[in-house]
Amino acid sequence: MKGILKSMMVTASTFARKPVTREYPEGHRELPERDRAFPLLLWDQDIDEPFCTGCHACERACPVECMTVIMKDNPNHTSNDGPSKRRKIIDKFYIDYARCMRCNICVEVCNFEAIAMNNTWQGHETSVYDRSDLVMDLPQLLAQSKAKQIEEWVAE
Amino acid sequence: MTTDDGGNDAVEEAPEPPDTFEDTIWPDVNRTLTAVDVRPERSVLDLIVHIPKADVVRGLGMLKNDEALQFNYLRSLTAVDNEADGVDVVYHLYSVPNKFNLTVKTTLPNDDKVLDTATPVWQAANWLERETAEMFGVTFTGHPDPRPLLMPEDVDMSDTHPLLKSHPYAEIDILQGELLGHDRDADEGD
Amino acid sequence: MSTEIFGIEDVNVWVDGLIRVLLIVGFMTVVVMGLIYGERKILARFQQRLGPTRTGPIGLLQSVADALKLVGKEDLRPRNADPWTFELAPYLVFIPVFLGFVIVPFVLDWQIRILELGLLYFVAVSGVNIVGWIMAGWGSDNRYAMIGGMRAAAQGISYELPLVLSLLAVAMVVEVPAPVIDGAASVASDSEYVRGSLNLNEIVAAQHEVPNLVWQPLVMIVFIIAALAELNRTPFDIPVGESEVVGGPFVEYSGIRWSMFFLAEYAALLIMALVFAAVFLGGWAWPFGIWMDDAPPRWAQALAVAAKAGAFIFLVFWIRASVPRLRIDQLMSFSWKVLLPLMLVQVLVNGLVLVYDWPLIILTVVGLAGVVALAAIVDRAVRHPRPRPAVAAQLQGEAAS
Amino acid sequence: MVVDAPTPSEAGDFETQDLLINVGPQHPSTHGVFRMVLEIDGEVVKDLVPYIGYLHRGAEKLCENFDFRQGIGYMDRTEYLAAHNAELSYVMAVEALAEIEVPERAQWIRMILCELNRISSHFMFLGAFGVDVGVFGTPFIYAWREREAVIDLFEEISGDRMMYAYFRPGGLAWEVPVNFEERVREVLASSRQGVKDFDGLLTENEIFIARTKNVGVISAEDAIEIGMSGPSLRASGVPLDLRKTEPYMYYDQLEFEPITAEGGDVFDRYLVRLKEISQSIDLIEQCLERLEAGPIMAEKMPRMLRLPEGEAYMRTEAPRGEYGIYMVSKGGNKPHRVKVRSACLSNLQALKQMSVGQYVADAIIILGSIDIVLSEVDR
Repeated sequence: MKGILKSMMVTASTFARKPVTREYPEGHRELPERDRAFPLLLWDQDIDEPFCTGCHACERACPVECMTVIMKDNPNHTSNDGPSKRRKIIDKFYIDYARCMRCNICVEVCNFEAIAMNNTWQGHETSVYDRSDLVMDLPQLLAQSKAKQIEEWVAE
Repeated sequence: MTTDDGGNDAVEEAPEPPDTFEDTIWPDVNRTLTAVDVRPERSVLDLIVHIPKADVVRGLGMLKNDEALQFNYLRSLTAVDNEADGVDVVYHLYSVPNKFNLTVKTTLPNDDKVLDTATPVWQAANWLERETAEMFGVTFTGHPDPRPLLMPEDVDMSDTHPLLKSHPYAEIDILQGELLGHDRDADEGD
Repeated sequence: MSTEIFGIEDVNVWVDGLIRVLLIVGFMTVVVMGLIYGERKILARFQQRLGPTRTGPIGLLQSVADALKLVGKEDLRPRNADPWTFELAPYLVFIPVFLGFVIVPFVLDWQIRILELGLLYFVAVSGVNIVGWIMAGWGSDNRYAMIGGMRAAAQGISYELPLVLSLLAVAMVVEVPAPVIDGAASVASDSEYVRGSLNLNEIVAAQHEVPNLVWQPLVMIVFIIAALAELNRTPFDIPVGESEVVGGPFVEYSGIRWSMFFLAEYAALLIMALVFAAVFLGGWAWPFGIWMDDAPPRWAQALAVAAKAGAFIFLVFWIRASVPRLRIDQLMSFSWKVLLPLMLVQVLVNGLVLVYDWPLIILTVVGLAGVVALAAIVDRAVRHPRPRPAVAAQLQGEAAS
Repeated sequence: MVVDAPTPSEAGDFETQDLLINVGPQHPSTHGVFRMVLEIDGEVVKDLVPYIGYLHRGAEKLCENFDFRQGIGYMDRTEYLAAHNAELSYVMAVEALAEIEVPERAQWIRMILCELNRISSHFMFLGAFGVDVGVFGTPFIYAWREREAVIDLFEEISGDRMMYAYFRPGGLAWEVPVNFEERVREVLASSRQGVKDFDGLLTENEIFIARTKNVGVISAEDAIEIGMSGPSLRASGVPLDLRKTEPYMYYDQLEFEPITAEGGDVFDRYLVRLKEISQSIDLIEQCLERLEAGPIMAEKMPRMLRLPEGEAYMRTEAPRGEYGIYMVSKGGNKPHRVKVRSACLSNLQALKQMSVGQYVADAIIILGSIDIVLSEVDR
């Protein structure tokens, strides 16, 4: 009987404590800067074009083959009287978020710091009704960075 | 290398021409496996002993019951597909009282992947052998419960041995975007 | 024929009956919904959670939402289920619980019917729902359900005995005025007393000064234990044990039928709490000498009953949050080998008190000794666990070889 | 009550038959997609046939196609409740084969993270086990509370809550945050409170003791024979803790003794795990004292790691027992074969022996007491 009473005292003590519930949809916990949701592409605000040159490094390193990259000649390149030093630039970029396993390898292999893991809640809340809607195309991948909604964290 | 095996196991050192394995437990193992044709080999962590397939279970029993060794714990049992060189069945043994480690290997030719079961020696071999059998197509004769372990029960997959090198990876279609396909093989080995 | 309700004379008996039944059904449904909400909130706090917060302010409408969802669900019946047993079972669980409300004294002079044999009636009808449990378990054609139903039957029958004996122990020594007036018992103190009554109202009235829990501590504890078992509440939720038989007899039920089981479960909890308040805590009487000289006003009576029943219900929730589930063999042996002998001794002592007219303080002493004995027995059983049955050892030997 | 079933001749025309019940793969207490078929006589289990493989994803085959960095992410998924420990075996196998010297700071941080992961995993066990025994939700929420604190810390360090992918051959992926030590100490303080709560809630509870003592007993000899490891083995009295018997990283510099119990029953398995949480808290504090600034990655790591030919069976003490990686390399940037030695698979083999002859309710808590993670069993 003593042990049962002791158990009941423990539950009584938690009764008096503050609940630990986080009321999720209303209150978002502040995410740490290193938080990894899904990868997205970064926008070079100085030149107004993506950082990504479509070099396929991330595509090759991806363990689950969730990326598709196609490059093109950069119309903004200095040879075309543009401001950019990038000879090639990304044309099409698809990431299948449904297949991505968020391993961060694409970020690590990127030579141009053009890809980063989304560390905002927007990156986590990606529910859709159709699985194919999770295949993100280039504008979608760039949107957050273009709108300066993200402060990316990339390990040095 | 950060592991220290109490000085009992193989330690890396410069190979001297006739390796006597004096610093390992090989002398004890060799003494125990008197009537068995064995060959030692060093690996990074543990001593490897190669035993021919006909003697392997007998040898394992000797290793377990020997007073000085007492390999009473079967850590792991698996196989390695060496393609043309057949399939290696690998036993990782451990001696709880003596803290010895030993790897026992036996090679099965590709056309005769049959081996005696080690379940009489250690019960632990039961499920591990079932897994090895279905994954590599090795038949363990005398196994008390030769059903598949991880493979589906409702489909006959007795000819499918996924961990053999001849078994293909699942082909994943590159579905992203507008069903774009392109040559990835060129990227291999970068 | 005519009768009187709420001071209105000459009401047709049928109208009167209808009013009372509707009142009780309405009251019960509302209270049960509140109970479900309360349980979720209270359990949540015991577990440092918030509980329901989404529907309505602080989740107050959660039970309403649940009820609407359950009513709207499809009423499924497994193809192999026995149609009659399967579909009748909820009623057999549901109706006896409602019948129990007939005798509950909510306030001094109002209840559905004052029965001279109220307690007997209560234990009689509350035993019927075991049939419903077995029917649900058998009719579902599900093995979990069947195991659950069997467990429920075994448990219900075993714990009926301690429950009945505990109520009997109280009823046999309770002091009631000798001339029993029809209706509410008089609170007058100058009439002669006799001992023994099954009339709940008289039992409550007899506790005007000292509640029975003072005289009968062991009986009260045994009643709580047996009530938990009868209600299938932790630690005796073996028939419905989520982690073992995934809901027991209810596993195949859905929608409205399932909600009937649910409703019955909470209604049973409510009625058990009201009976507990009436039998052990003095019902509508106020403690510590408040309103000692005359009966408290009606609102105060209702408040007292609600508080006392609420305390019991809170205790049940608290226990649910704190203790694990017993095993079926431990449950059975606890009832038959511990509770039943203890209660028989208690009834014997009560009988002696009754026959020789000893002072009631003897009961308190014996009861406290019984509580100590109960704790000691439990402690000893824990320190010296029973060896496993021979059959089990043999089976294990076979498995090992 | 165990009553011998009447034989057909005694019972007239009736025959008795044992009841088969199918527990799982969808059952609240099978901790994932595990299935067992119980043959019961009344409430007594007469036979038990386990079925696994519902979560088999071919991790070993996939690893043969991954380079050594890609494989790490997959190791997380074989053991999702203690992913740091799973990664550890993998990267240590690679390091052993490639003969990479890992910097000191990286080792200490690895040890801290692995012990923290042990804490979170054991809390998870306590919660799930408490629910199996029948406390309605309370232990689960307590466990979740403490695990959440640990996981939040992991998220601050590695960026992910479960699939960390933080260890790399040669060290760590990146440096820990600046307030690392302070945060670890905060988490430890909270875990201490959690241990206290569990201790009060369950350890002395008479019903809990009645349910778990002398249930699912396995002797030390049988446990070794079956190949059990980890807390389940130590509960039978075998002090086999790889951190002590074959110290890896810097465990030989720490002061601790493997926690064992004598009975080998469900209660002991619970108690060993509860004590191991306290032990891990103590170990982490020792690690924090020895943690110094320094590099976190081995020098001269190539961009694409290639291993020489060879093989290594690297084993570490994960929360559930010995998590081993047997890696065979034939040169090149991909392993020839990766075998995951799962502690849960070996421990689960003992389930039948422990459960037969017990009651149905006992079989459930015995399964809970082994603390299986089905993703590790099936891989």
